[in-house]
Amino acid sequence: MEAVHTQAEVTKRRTLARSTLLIELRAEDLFKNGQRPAPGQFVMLGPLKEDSTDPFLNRPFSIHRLSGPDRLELLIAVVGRGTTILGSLMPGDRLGLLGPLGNGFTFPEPSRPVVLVAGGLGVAPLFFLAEELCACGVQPRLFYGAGSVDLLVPTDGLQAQGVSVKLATDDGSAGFAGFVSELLAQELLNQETPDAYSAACGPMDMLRAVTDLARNRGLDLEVSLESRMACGLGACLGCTVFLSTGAGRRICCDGPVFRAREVFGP
Amino acid sequence: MEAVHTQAEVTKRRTLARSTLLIELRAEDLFKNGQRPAPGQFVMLGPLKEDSTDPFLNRPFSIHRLSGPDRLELLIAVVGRGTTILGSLMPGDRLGLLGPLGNGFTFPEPSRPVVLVAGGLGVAPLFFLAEELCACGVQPRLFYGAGSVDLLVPTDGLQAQGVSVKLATDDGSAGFAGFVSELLAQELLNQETPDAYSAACGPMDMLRAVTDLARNRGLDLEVSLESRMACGLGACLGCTVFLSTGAGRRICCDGPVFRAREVFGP
Amino acid sequence: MSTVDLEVSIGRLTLKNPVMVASGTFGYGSEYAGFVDVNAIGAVVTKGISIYPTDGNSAPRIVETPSGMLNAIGLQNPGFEVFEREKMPFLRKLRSKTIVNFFGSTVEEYAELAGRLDTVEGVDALEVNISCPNIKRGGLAFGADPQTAASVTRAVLRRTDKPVIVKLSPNVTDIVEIARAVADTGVDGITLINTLRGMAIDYRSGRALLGNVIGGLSGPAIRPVAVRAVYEVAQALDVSIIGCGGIVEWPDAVEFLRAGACALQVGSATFRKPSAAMEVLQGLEVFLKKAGHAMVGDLVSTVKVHGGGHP
Amino acid sequence: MSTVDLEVSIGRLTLKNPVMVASGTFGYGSEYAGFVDVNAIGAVVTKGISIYPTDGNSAPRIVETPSGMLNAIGLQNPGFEVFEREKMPFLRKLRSKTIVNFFGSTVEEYAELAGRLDTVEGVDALEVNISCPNIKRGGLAFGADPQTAASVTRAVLRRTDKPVIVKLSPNVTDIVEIARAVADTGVDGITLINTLRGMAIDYRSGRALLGNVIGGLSGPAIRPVAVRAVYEVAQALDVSIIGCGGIVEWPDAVEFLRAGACALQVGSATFRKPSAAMEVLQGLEVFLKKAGHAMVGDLVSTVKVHGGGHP
Ligand SMILES: Cc1cc2nc3c(=O)[nH]c(=O)nc-3n(C[C@H](O)[C@H](O)[C@H](O)COP(=O)(O)OP(=O)(O)OC[C@H]3O[C@@H](n4cnc5c(N)ncnc54)[C@H](O)[C@@H]3O)c2cc1C
Ligand SMILES: Cc1cc2nc3c(=O)[nH]c(=O)nc-3n(C[C@H](O)[C@H](O)[C@H](O)COP(=O)(O)OP(=O)(O)OC[C@H]3O[C@@H](n4cnc5c(N)ncnc54)[C@H](O)[C@@H]3O)c2cc1C
Ligand SMILES: Cc1cc2nc3c(=O)[nH]c(=O)nc-3n(C[C@H](O)[C@H](O)[C@H](O)COP(=O)(O)O)c2cc1C
Ligand SMILES: Cc1cc2nc3c(=O)[nH]c(=O)nc-3n(C[C@H](O)[C@H](O)[C@H](O)COP(=O)(O)O)c2cc1C
Ligand code: FES
Ligand code: FES
Repeated sequence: MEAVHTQAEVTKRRTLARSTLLIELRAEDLFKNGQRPAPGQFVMLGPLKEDSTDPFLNRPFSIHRLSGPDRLELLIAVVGRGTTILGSLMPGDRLGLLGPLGNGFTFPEPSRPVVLVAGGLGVAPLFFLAEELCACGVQPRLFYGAGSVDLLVPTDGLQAQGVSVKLATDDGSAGFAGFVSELLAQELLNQETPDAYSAACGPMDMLRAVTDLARNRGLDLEVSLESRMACGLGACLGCTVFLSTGAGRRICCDGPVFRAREVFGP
Repeated sequence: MEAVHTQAEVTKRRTLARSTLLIELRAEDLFKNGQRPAPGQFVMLGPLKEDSTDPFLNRPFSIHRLSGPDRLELLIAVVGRGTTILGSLMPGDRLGLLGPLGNGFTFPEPSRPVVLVAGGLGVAPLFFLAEELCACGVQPRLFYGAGSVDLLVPTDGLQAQGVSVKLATDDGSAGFAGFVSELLAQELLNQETPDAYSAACGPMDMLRAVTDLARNRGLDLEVSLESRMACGLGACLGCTVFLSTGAGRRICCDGPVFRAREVFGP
Repeated sequence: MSTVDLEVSIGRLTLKNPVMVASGTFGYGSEYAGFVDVNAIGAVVTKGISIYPTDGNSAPRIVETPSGMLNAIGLQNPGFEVFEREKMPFLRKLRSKTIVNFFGSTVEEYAELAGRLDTVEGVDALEVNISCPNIKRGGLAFGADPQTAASVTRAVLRRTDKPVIVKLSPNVTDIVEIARAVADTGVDGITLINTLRGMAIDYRSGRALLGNVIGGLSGPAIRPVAVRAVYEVAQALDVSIIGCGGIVEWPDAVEFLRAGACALQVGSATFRKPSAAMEVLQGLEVFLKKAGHAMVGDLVSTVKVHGGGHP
Repeated sequence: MSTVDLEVSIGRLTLKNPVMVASGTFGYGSEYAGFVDVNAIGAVVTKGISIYPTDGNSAPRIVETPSGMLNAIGLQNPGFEVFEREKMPFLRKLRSKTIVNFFGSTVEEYAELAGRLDTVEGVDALEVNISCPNIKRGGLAFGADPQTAASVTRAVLRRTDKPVIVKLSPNVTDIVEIARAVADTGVDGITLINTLRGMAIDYRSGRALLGNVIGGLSGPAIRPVAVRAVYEVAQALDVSIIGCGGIVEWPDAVEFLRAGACALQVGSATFRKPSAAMEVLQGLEVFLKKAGHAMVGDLVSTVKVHGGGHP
């Protein structure tokens, strides 16, 4: 859909995990003419303070869920100054929103098995993708890892819709003890899923590990990347990363979703 | 008294006139060891935003009243970015306070008649002076001018303590129609007050006009000056103004109160 | 309220109003077309182009700083041919003028590209970037020395009949000296300023926050430096100045006009608010009307300098 | 947590810790004595002094800018004699070292004042200001040219046995060139940076917001420029660098150390918070301890430069 620049209103705010907030925004303009954002797309929020130029830039966040005919939810980890300001927003507050931006995941045909792999806040866009898949009758499997149990966002809602969830924590405080890529390796050993579609989002090291796995198992993998952004829509060339081929790609509009092998090499 | 750098808590906030707020702060440290600020002294407030360097500098405000054993009141005109931020403070909010700063008015002997002249927000420190004088049995006369009636801060409290108040507005919407210096000229024509002490605070043009009057009528006049400040305590030399003699004076610590003739010439 | 004539002239170039978007902050125009009325502004200045495609610097390329940002894009661009084929069609359709920002790594490259741009229909003026701090060869080197700056400019002027604007760097000891050398070539205008050379480090990891280590500082943080540069050059020389650097809201635009600029570029502010330039224009128009000015020029170089300081 | 040795050396000058307050932002020390523990920091750098009293510029002298401020104090000071008589007694009693910042309007004046300061008990080092943008004669002119900068420095070194630090201006095309000329004289250290030349105008009235029209920009806005200057000089030369410009909190101090500074000056931040320098010191000490560093030097020049950018 065409992106818009609009004022959104905070309609809900809840802590879902340690330093991790769910923020619901009402932004009718994103849904006008029956359009709706696609899983994997993101929005830019800001200016963070209307009456101050510090912090200066807006901040990108994946669309976490659509929660109503005019509403979207974001999952925000409070990691720095910008997210601290966003974390202090209260219902009724308004802020600028630019979106939906980026390409989103290639929505797989309903017949294919789907494996989703999330590391930390990388789970944000995968909720949206999982819910859309469920709505089409696909029941994806989600492998979801985080540092420890208190950093995991609840997944019961997803499970109720038919998503099978396997958890991993670095410290073993919940689910598999270790990296989510290790959990995935273990699981894929036991099951052959040659024509599965897979989507991963999380830290670069995790994406690299998952890509290695996908390469060995013949998984069709897409990864969602992050980088610092200024404009969010292809104008500043600030978010460019170089693919394995040496070609430069703007994460904000050529991505954020890329074929894993394009990024990390065949 | 010795100045302190402390955290103050907003305990009250009320609109007193158009774009003019009364803010009460609890700041025990200003009153420790039985000390108390003197009329004419001021405080620096800030940082205005703890999590942002824009706006960068703190802002000076006269002490308007002492409203309790650990409290002071400020009268704040919302004129720009800093005062807009201060104007949005709510009871319970905390902010940095440096003070009391500056020299204050020369407190006149109780036997002398006292004439106070305020233009606009210049009334802020004169409330404090008037109340202290009343407490010593002196009943000062206050001449108080503003652009129009909706910019005048209520003076009934002062009148109840025995201050006689004469108002002036530029547009004639309350009291004398014209400048407060004109009102003063009219009043002083009819009354001889050769040994009166007088204190004035307001825009530079008003202070100049009042000084001219005082010169002609032999009034002993002190004026409180303003200038942009950074440190507020004599270190940066940013607030220096040059007196009629050519000598430079720091408003923050050599003032803000000066003998009128020093400033404007004998 | 009276009506205001917003038209301004920069040498031979006439714009319907003085507000442009700065090079590198608005892509090639089409990127922002969905969000804002690009046709409202006086001109779009394109991202800088070179003869051949340039990859630009490695990531990260941007980082936020207090009231500003650093960028080290490294002049990534698709090269002249792709630019002409893929970017010009959109720009030609605009009712705003198109100013093409460009650079080279030798005087001959500058001249060569100027010659090619001269023939491109729809290009209303050229902006010569001799001030980008993000590339090793060329770039800043050309803008740091008066003789070199003048010879690049002369080489460009010889190859094109289109109006030529030269964009200067603030990273010099004496900007008036450079501006004078450039103005003496008969150039149509001078854009002041490009970014300041800066750098940031992640205190925790020690990593330089830009792939290129050093980048260009932009945003409101640099506005005082930009206003000063405009003022100094306007006081010293008789040349049309385009003010640029930290304009976020319309009062900032008035500040630049009063300092001596006759037109303006809004840069990084667009990243905060896509409509920044359009809002600056609207605010400026209302201000001019309310103040009873008949034209933009009424504000240009109207800064008042204090006398004395005695009360 | 291990213990940390905070002591640092700048040539022949040894400080108990690397945090100082910058010249002009802390008066002569006594102004802030009531609010903060001045004895905690490594050194107080005084407001710049000259041989004879100087009135300074007309008002207004300061104005706020985005994440910073402009000042045009004009080096107001009571002159050497009053300084020695009235300001030194307080400074002598401090357990922090005293560095006297000074300037002249001719090379001979610099030398003369250095000679007088040489005999003053309690003055631990001299900081030569060849970089102030706010005075007409002298000041910046001396810091803008390598030869002049070197000759001022040599003249000062000849007249004093105390450690000498030279403070440089960022308003130059190539700061490494100036720093090299100064370092080659055998100076003890270099302070980077003084303020950037800037200006602001009240958009409504058109009045220049500084009596002197042009002033010096300081505060977090200029930090990226200061870090870059420190990095460039540290990469090129083997000289002790004191980092200064926009340090507000302790992570900023770590950034400067990693860029190549071995000591720090906190300037305008003190206006926001009188205890800024002391808090920077505390935060730095905790950071060093937590990171397991034994001494400040472990952080100096530890910036890591990216390779590639390919994932
Ligand atoms: C396409 C995209 C989608 C994203 N989706 C989400 C999401 O759904 N939920 C979420 O919590 N975060 C998401 N992020 C990351 C989020 O944008 C950053 O965490 C946020 O901008 C940090 O802002 P800050 O001011 O709090 O941090 P800062 O104080 O600026 O920095 C704190 C840390 O965050 C990192 N960071 C800063 N800016 C970015 C950025 N633009 N991209 C990545 N890392 C950054 C810094 O390197 C630093 O380590 C996404 C980023 C991108 C590019
Ligand atoms: C000793 C002293 C006592 C003061 N007492 C009071 C008081 O009791 N009540 C009150 O409302 N105001 C008082 N002021 C003025 C007050 O400090 C300014 O109005 C305030 O700092 C403006 O901040 P701002 O960010 O809202 O305005 P800005 O956006 O910074 O500027 C708005 C306007 O205020 C003026 N201004 C800005 N800073 C100052 C300053 N430091 N001094 C004077 N004018 C300034 C500007 O010139 C401009 O016209 C006092 C000033 C001084 C020096
Ligand atoms: C991301 C980015 C890219 C830029 N690219 C160019 C460029 O290609 N050519 C150029 O002359 N200036 C370029 N600039 C400089 C801007 O045009 C402008 O001079 C500078 O950012 C100062 O203005 P501002 O503070 O309003 O952003 C770029 C600036 C930014 C932030
Ligand atoms: C009000 C003020 C006065 C200053 N006076 C001097 C001075 O006398 N001598 C000098 O070398 N630097 C002077 N400076 C520059 C500071 O020492 C420092 O180099 C500059 O402000 C950058 O640091 P900051 O960003 O931390 O303030 C002054 C700065 C300010 C803000
Ligand atoms: S963020 Fe500007 S091009 Fe991607
Ligand atoms: S405000 Fe710093 S000396 Fe007065």
